[in-house]
Amino acid sequence: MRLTVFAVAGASLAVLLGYAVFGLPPFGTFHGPYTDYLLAHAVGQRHGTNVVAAVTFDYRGFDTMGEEFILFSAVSGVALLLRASRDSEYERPVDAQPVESLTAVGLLASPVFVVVGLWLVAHGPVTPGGGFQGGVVLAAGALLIYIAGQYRGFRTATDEAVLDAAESVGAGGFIVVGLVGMGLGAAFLHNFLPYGRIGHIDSSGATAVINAAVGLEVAAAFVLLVTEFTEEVTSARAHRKLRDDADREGA
Amino acid sequence: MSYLPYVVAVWLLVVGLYGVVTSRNLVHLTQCLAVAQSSSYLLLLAIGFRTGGIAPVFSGVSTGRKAVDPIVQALTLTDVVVSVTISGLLLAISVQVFKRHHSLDPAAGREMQG
Amino acid sequence: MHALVPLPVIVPLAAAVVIAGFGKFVHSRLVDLGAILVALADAVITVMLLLASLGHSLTYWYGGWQPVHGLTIGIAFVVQPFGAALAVLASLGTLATLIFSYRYFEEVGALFHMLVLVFLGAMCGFAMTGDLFNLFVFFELMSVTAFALTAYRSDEAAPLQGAVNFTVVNTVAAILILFGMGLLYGRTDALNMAAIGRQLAHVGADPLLVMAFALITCGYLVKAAVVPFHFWLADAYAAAPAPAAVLFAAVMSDLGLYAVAEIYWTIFDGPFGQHANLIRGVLLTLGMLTAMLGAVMSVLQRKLKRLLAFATISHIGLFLLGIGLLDNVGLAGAIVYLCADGLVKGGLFLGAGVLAYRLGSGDEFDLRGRGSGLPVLGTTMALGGLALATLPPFGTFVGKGLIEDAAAEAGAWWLPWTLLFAEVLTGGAVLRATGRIFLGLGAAADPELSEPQDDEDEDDEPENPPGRSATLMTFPVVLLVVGGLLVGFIPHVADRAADAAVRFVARPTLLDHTAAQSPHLSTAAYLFGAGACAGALAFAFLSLTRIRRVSAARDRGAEWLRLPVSVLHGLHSGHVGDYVTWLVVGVTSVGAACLLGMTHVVP
Amino acid sequence: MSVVVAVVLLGCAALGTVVVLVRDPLRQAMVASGYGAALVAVFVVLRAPDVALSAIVVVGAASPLLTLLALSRISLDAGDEDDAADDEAVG
Repeated sequence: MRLTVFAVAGASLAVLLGYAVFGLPPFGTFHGPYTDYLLAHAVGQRHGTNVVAAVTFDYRGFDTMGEEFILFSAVSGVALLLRASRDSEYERPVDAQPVESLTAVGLLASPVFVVVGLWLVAHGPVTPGGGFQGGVVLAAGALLIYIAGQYRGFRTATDEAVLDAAESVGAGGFIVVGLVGMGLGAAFLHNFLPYGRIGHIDSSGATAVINAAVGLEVAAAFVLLVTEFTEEVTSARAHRKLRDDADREGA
Repeated sequence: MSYLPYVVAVWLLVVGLYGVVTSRNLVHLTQCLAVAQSSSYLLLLAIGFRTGGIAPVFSGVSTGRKAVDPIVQALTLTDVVVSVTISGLLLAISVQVFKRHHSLDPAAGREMQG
Repeated sequence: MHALVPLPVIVPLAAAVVIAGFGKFVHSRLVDLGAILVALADAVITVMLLLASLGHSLTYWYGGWQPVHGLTIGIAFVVQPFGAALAVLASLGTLATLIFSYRYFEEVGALFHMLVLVFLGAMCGFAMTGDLFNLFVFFELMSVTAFALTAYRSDEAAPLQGAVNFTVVNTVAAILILFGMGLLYGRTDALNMAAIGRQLAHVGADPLLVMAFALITCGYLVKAAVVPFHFWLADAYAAAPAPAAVLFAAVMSDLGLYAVAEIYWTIFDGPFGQHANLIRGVLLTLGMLTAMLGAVMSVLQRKLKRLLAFATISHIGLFLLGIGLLDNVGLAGAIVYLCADGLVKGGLFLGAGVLAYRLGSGDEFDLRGRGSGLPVLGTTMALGGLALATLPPFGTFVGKGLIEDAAAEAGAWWLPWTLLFAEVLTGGAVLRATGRIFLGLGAAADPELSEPQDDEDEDDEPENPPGRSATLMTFPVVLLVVGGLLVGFIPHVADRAADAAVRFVARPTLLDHTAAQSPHLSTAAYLFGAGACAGALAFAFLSLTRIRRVSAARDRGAEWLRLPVSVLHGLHSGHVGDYVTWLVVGVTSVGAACLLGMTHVVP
Repeated sequence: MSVVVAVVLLGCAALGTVVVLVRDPLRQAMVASGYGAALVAVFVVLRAPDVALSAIVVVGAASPLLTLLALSRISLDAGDEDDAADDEAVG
């Protein structure tokens, strides 16, 4: 029943939309004043060579602030869902035994990821990449230590309180940059720092600061996200092991 | 032919929705939803593409060069982040649903009826 | 004054960040109080913005990116009275929620406060932004926060199912909105709504614009929970903890409708202007279906929160009828009605929360007669029921009167009767529940209402821990209901709303800026208002009476309704696949109806 | 439009379809990272390096990782259910 209704409605939707997209400019021929203006003036106005970053963090920076808070809320939601039930059910997870070869690989690879992540964050205004992409890579660097099996080390490095605080500082940093602009008598998110030489990482004023804040927020958010899920798995596994042991003793 | 990218976007949207509608497993449903969402990346980027244009990054390139639209790319970046956060939330909810229901089938949620 | 514009968004977001990062290091009382203060500050700021915007709209460019030679390059907030009024509503609702939940969520610390504050910021941003993509961003921020709040009490099955349906359906809606926005952007290369409207002002309708309209409008109608996009709402609202449900019911649904009105008038009024009759037909049809279906479903519920959820849907239909007249008086009426009604419904949801908290149940029959110790709450909820039935001369009545005025103008004779039908049933359902709970009237069981569901589900709020004063919890209930009633006594509220509506309708082009004729509430409006209240009371009496003759006739009538009722219940299956299917059916129907109606569009 | 663009787009459409049609979530997660790679290819030919980078880190890595973690948590629960629930579990 549901399938039949959907087959009809979905096919009609496809036809209607197919009809509608033929009203778009043919692929490859798009042009318009907004696009032309930004391509012509963004580099001159903001001294960063990556126009996408200029749009993301400057012209339409307010959207990005909303986006950071979407991530922020979602991570809190995940934490809320998973922490609340876990804390009551299980005790802290038992450490897994590290496998030495994995440990070595993880420990060697981790700094590489951290360096690449930092590079991406720092060069966001200039070349492709930026706070979001770099932040996820940074998170991967932190998580590699986990994969290496250094669970205890990882836990101290990613204590929930520290991560929460890091996430807040990141998201808050965005707001602080915006408020400084306001404090100087201009609009919220006004770009108040001096611009550097075109093409350098310090070139586009406050954009670089916002980039760093986003990088911090995203890195913390993704580490939190993954650890919440991992914790779920390890604590359930530990719980199960304890129960199996108890069963065996009982038998 | 010059409308192919848009048609592909429409196709992905409808296929993703088909998956959502027929899914019998919440984790599967989450991934179908991501496919439907990816149709909007494709639509936006295809709209902003300009034949012969370079990426809107002018490091080492004269700013006079023809480039593709940077705005749709910024919008798509936001869209990608939204998509992954929704996936994360739905997966967390799925884990909890399984803990309570011992099933991931959306049809198991009958106590909502009425 | 301009510097205040971003603050209703920034202040709660900043507070949320502080609470999330450092809330666990301070005493929880401090977090409670801090959050309440932030909501209070937001209420003050938004009221100031509302007053300031009465004269002329305030435009604020983020990052200082003013338009260059008329080309918009940044993101703007455009504050005009309707948006500001919704932001006030959001702030007041949040304030009441936070007072209500003072010490409500001891165990989970600061996360609840953090999410509520982000939600407040998102609602204010949604109400004030003038940018199409920014609207989408705040839509998503609202959604994500609301998903988390719905799943808040994750130890039970029902909330999770509600959260799944809510998340999936709203995410599909977001995808459709984005798709529609992509189509518009491809046509205009603009994201500022006024700029898009200016570009399209003098072009005719074509399939791209029609589908963009269908996708974006239906997407926001999902948020508003208009039939057939409404299925998720009852599941989510009934499942969410009472303090969160208040925010959803009082503001979030209304914001969805507001977005539809804003997008129609700013963007599509130009190209679709000559097809206004067609658009009117589509919107009025949806509104009427929503009003009637929601009303019937609400009567059939025995769970208070579910009853109120369907009443919310029904009233959303009423507001859509006001907006769908595509006339400034109807629009003004819808906004006044929506603000007053939002406050009242918020109060009722909180009332249900108090009952669940004090008496451990949200079921009308479980609670029969057990509310006798809470006379203030009972009186307030009865008043709320009458307010839903538009008791003259209070807030809901004023708004509804304006809609009827506009309907008479447009020759829609059936519209006041639809309003009456929905108000009698929703008001009557609330009065019935109130009578049963607080006065112990009526039968102890009724097979016609939705079956008692297997053991514990959505209604068990935290078990009644002694020591929490009912006074503190009842206070926000009274605050909201009385506030909703008082909306009618704001000086010149009808005239001001009508003025604002004229500006709202003319915003993008600033053409045909006619002065608003002063709307008046006719005698017929008073009769309809009084009739609705009398009808609601009669309905409650009829459902509760134990006079043999009457109740026998009632039961015979119920017999006849059994089949349609079971069909209705069957449609609300709780299966997310069904809900998404209905969504697609709705979008396709709206798109196809508009395309076929604008025949010259089809080659 | 060049042949490269067409091929990449059609590949993307095909893989997206496969993601939906594969009903087992675990196998689906693997196909989904393949789909992620196809998306990255599309972004590259559409001259969107920023989006391509974030697609690599999100669609290619973060999403599948979260999915796998959720699935392994769920399969642990399924194991706890004494056998009977197993078939109901992930399938």
